[in-house]
Formats: sequence, C-alpha cells, structure tokens
Amino acid sequence: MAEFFAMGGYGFHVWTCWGLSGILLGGLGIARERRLRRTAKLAKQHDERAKREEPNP
Amino acid sequence: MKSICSDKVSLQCDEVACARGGVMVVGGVSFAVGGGEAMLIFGANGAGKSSLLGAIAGRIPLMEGTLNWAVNDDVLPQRQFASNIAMLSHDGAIKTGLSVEQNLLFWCRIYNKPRTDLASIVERVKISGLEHRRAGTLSAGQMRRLSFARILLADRPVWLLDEPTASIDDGGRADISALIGGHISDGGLAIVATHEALDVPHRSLRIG
Amino acid sequence: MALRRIVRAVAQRDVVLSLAGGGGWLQGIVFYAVFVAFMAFAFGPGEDALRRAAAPTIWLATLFAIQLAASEMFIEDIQDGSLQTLAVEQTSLLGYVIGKLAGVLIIVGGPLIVAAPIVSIMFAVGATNLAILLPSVAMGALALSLAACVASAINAALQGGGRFTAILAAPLSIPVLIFGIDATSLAIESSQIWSVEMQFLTAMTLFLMAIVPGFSVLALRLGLE
Amino acid sequence: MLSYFSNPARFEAFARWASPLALLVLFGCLAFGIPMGLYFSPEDYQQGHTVRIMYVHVPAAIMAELVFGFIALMSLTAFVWRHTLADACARAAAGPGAIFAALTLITGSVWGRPTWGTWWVWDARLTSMLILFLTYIGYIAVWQMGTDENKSARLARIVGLVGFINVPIVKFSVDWWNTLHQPASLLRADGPTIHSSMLWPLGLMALAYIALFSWFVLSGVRTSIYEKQIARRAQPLASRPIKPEQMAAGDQNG
Repeated sequence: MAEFFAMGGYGFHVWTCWGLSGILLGGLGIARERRLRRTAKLAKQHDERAKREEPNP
Repeated sequence: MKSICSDKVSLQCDEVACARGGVMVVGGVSFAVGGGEAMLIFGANGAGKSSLLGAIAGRIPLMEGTLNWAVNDDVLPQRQFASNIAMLSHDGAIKTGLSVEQNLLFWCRIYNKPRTDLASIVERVKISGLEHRRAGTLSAGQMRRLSFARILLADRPVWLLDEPTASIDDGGRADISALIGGHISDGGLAIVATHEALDVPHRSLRIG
Repeated sequence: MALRRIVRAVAQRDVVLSLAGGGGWLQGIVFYAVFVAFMAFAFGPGEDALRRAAAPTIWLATLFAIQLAASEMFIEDIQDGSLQTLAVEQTSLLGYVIGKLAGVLIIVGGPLIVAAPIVSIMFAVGATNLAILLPSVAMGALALSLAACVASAINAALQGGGRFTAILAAPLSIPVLIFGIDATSLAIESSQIWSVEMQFLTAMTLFLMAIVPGFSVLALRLGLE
Repeated sequence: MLSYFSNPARFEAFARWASPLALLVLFGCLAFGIPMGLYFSPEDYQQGHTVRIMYVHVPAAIMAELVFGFIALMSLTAFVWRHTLADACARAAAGPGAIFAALTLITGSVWGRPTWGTWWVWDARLTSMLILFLTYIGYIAVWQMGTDENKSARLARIVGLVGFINVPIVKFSVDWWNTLHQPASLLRADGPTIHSSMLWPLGLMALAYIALFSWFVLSGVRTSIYEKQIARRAQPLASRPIKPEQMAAGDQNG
C-alpha cells in the first residue's frame, strides 16, 4: 500500500497532478450543478408567482 | 441649395419596441412621417426618447416591430439610407481641443462639402466671430450652436435631433426653431426628441 | 473615393488634435524614452549584454508605447459623440477605423520608428548602417497597432476603460513580437532586410490587416447600441 | 440540427436524458480509467511512475485545444445564423476550457520537474498552451465584463473567432521561436511508443474528459436558459409599458 502511494519516489508529482485535476474539475462540476439547481428553483418560483398574479393570461 | 429635398423621404414605424441593456424601455410606437413634416418626441427624462431616436437612426436594434425608411416610396435598408440622415446626438460631436473652424473643417471633409460653405453656416447659427476660438472655451449654448452648424453642413433631408435646445437660452431656442422650420418648409423631415415645446408646426409623439 | 476621403479626414483630425492639445504624440515618445533608459539600467553598462538587448528593447518599448496610445483610441470619440454621429450618418465605419489606425501610426508609430536607430546606438550596436532596422520596426509598428486596434475596439464596446486591451491584444501581439525581434536582430547583426523572419512578419501583418478593420467595426457598432 | 434546439423546452428535454448519460459515461470511464491509470498500467522504463501523470495531462491538453475549437465553431454558428443557444454553448465551454488549459500547464510542469529537471521550459508546446490559456482568459473577461448579456454575447463571438484563427499562428510562431532559441535537447519526439497497456487508461481518461465536458456544456446552457427565463419574468417590473398618444392627423400647433 505504502509502495502504491510512494509511486516509486514520484508520489508527490503523481498525486499532485491527479489531485489537482480532480479538485479543479470536480469543483467546477459541483459549482455548476449547484448553480443549475439554484437557478432552476428560482425560475420555477418566478413561474409560479407569475401564474398566481395573472390567473387568466 | 435645398436640392437634396427634391426626393421625398418618409418613415413608417409599426409597433416599434427598443431595449437598453436588455431591458425594454419603449414599446408599441407606431407612426408615419414624411418630408415637410416635423415630429417632436416628448417625454420626461429617462422615458426612452434617446433610445427611440437611436432606434430610428438605426443605431439600436429593434426589439419588436418594423421601421422602414423610404426615398420616393422605395424602401431602403437602414445602412443604405444612412447617407440621408444628419444626426445631432446628445453629445455634440465636438472636439474641445480643436477650434470652431477646425471642428467644422473635419466634418466638411467627411460630408465632402466645400469649405466655402462654412462662412454662411456659421452665420446662420450665429457664432460668427468665434471661428478661431478653441471649442473648449465656448459656452454650453455656443457649443450647442456649433454642433447644430454641423447639421446644416451635412445638408441632408432627414434631421434626427436629440435635445437640440438643451442648455440653450430663449433666443437660441427661437433660432433653432426657425432653422428646423426652414428645413421642413424646404421639404425636409425632422424628428426631434425634446422635453420642451419648439415653435415649429409639428406633430407630437408622447412617450412615458 | 469616399473611403479614402474619410480615412484622410479622420487621420488628419487626430494628428492636428495631438499636436494642438494634450500632446498625444509626446506621450508615446516620452514613455518610449523612459522605458529604453530603464532597460539600459536593468541590463547594465556591459556592451555585450546591451548589444543583445537592443532588438528586444526596441520591440518591447514599441509594443508598450503603441498599446498605451491605442488602448484609448476610440474612447474619446465615443464620449464626445463623434463616433455615434459617424455610425448613424455613414454607410460604413471602415474608413473611420482605418483613419484612426493611420492616426496612431503617425502620432505614435512615427516618432518610435525614428527613435529606433538612436536606441541602437545607445545600446552599443556597432552596425554602420542603422537604417537597415527601420523596415522591420515599421512593419512591426503597423502590426502591433492593428492588434491593439481590435482589442481596443472590443474594450471600448465593453466600457472597460482600457483595462482589457492588453490581455485581448496579447495573443495577437506575441507572434508579431517573436518574428519581429528576430527580424530586427538579423538586420542589426547581418544586415539582412528581407530575411525569412521578415517575410513571416509581413505575412502576419497582412493577416492582421485582413481581419482587424472588419472586426473592429463590428465591435464598435456593438458598443454604440 | 441547431434550429431544432432553438426551442429551449426542446433543449431541456434533450438535456434531461443527455446529462445523465454523460455522467454515466464519465463515471463508467473513471471507474476503469483511474485504477488502470494509477495502478494496473505498467510504469515506463524511462519515466518510471511519472508516466501516470500522462493520463491526466494528455486528455487535458487535447481538451484545451478541442474546447477552443468548439467555442470558435459555436461563435461562427452564432455569427452566421444568429443563434443565441450557440452563444450559450460557447459561454458554457469557456470555463472548463480555461481549466483544461490550466491543468495542462500545471501537470505538464509537475511532470517536467523530475523528467527534465525543471518546472518550466519555454518549449513550443508549453508556450503556445500558455498563450491559449491567455486567450481563454480574454474570452471569459468579455463575458464577465459586459453589463448587457446580448452585447457581451456578440462581442464574445468576435473574440472566439479571432482567437481561433490566431491559435495556429501562435503555434507556428512559437515553434519557430523555440527552434531558434532553444536547442531541442530536452524533449525528444521519439519518446516512448505507447503500448496498449498505456493506451487503454489514456483512452478511457480522454473519454471521461469528453463526457465531463459535454456535461459542463449541457448544465451551463440549462443554467443560462433558466437565467433568461428569470430575467424575462423580472422585466415587466423594470420597464414601464409605454402608450404613445395616438397621433391625430390634424395635431398641428405652433
């Protein structure tokens, strides 16, 4: 196991690269997903309010 | 001199709406005007007078509706019609670092007019004697007269004027009214965005 | 022809304006002189180092001076309504953009091109005929002005106050810089004018000439909406 | 095909099955790609374990270039057919593209440290990727700066197109510059020929990146569609409906 993490002495390099890729891409992914959910919810709220305000368009 | 108005220009607007920064500011505007007429667009500050004028000038795209310029009943695309328009924008298109004469000389070259026209035009807007003053040293009213000189210099059938009497005194307003009156009696068309009445026979469009 | 008339009118007005007030032409050359002097101090008085730094210094100074001037080339015309008026009254803004470019070249580029041989003397370049580096520097000034022009037009449309001109122009300027420095170095070192590098610099300039005016007009019209 | 998606509802319906599909492909590829890349693939006889960096570096590099091509294509589409959804696609692609470019630079640099003995060389590829990254930043700045969405979109088209035409020029010029200035001793073109045991994780990771990118675009476009809906709902509050007076023909005075 330790041998796996050591990566033949290049553990720092390999794990930095994979870690950073994961963090940056994953982070952007999570940020996008959350933003999508938030705007979707907001859009729905606006929709409902508009429907309430003018029942017969 | 007014041979340019021998062609009959006209503008037809149907249900025009225009936006500023993605937000609709003026909507549902319909009218038709032609040569020999002046139309005054009245409205409070921020009512969208300038935006509507911008749309008529083809600078701001329409959000809704149609807007057709025509020469002798032939509808022309806006870009092609541009050479019939003289526009007085909110800012007067004056370089404060240049003299009155240099300012007008620049526009002489742009409009391809002989510089011999200048003397009479300067006289008509009543700023004679100031030709060699730097435009930056003029009063606000004189500046407005200078920018109006450019409209006369352009010698075009359609005048689009945005607040031509802004920061100008009563005498100036009368002078500019007279110039607009002269233009329409020569068969020209003037569309004026203004917040105060001008002493010209006109049709009015109120927005806001 | 209408286009040529407008180009001339705009360029002439800008030149008169820069001579009359504000001293626009001085701004560029003063910046240039200061930059060159600082570079000389940075490299130290050693003649070898200076000689090698001559071409890069000339080019960087030209790049920055042009970008400084060009980053605001449209802003004044937008603020005083001149551009708005031209956009409404003229069928095309092409003449205006070309005129502005010509203005920048005359006001800023001209003095810089003249100054280039003087810089080379100060940087211990021993060539007998310093005029030999002029073609490459002139070509470069044209290309860099073009790159700055389209960036400046986009920046003006964004109302960015000059902030984004540098970043928008960078990708366009880098190839110019790469070929230009080599072309000038070669001219200084081996008196080659029409080197392969110079040919590529010319090609890059032609490319920019083809795309920049059109895209600048588009960006400016957008900015006026 | 694009006109088919001009209807936001139709795009929404498409995204509803395409998004999960993209995620499925992404996680499927990662499930095999990560273990293969990190453990099961052999180490390189020259580079040792650092070769494992390649599995995140190469796909990022490919994507950084592909994404700008995508942005340019969308810009062109928007330019020619005035298609607003294409603008949204290009906008949604810019952020991921910049991250791919940044990751390419970072992972390349970390790989270069043990392999070349230096964090950074002004190698042709590194340099042109750096400039591509700058181009992304410029492109994103245009979107971020503008106050009017519509205007920003149309300016971004210009930057996307000019940037793209410029990419091959940058590449070429940097190549040229590099060969003149830098003896090509550090990088050899005849590197390790790729063995199938390395090709598999590389392919899987590349596919994962493509799936991830597709998901980024889908979710970004959906977000902007919702944002537009919200803006449209909010609009009647911001503007006043204008009723111009009917102009009577005899409305003359003065």
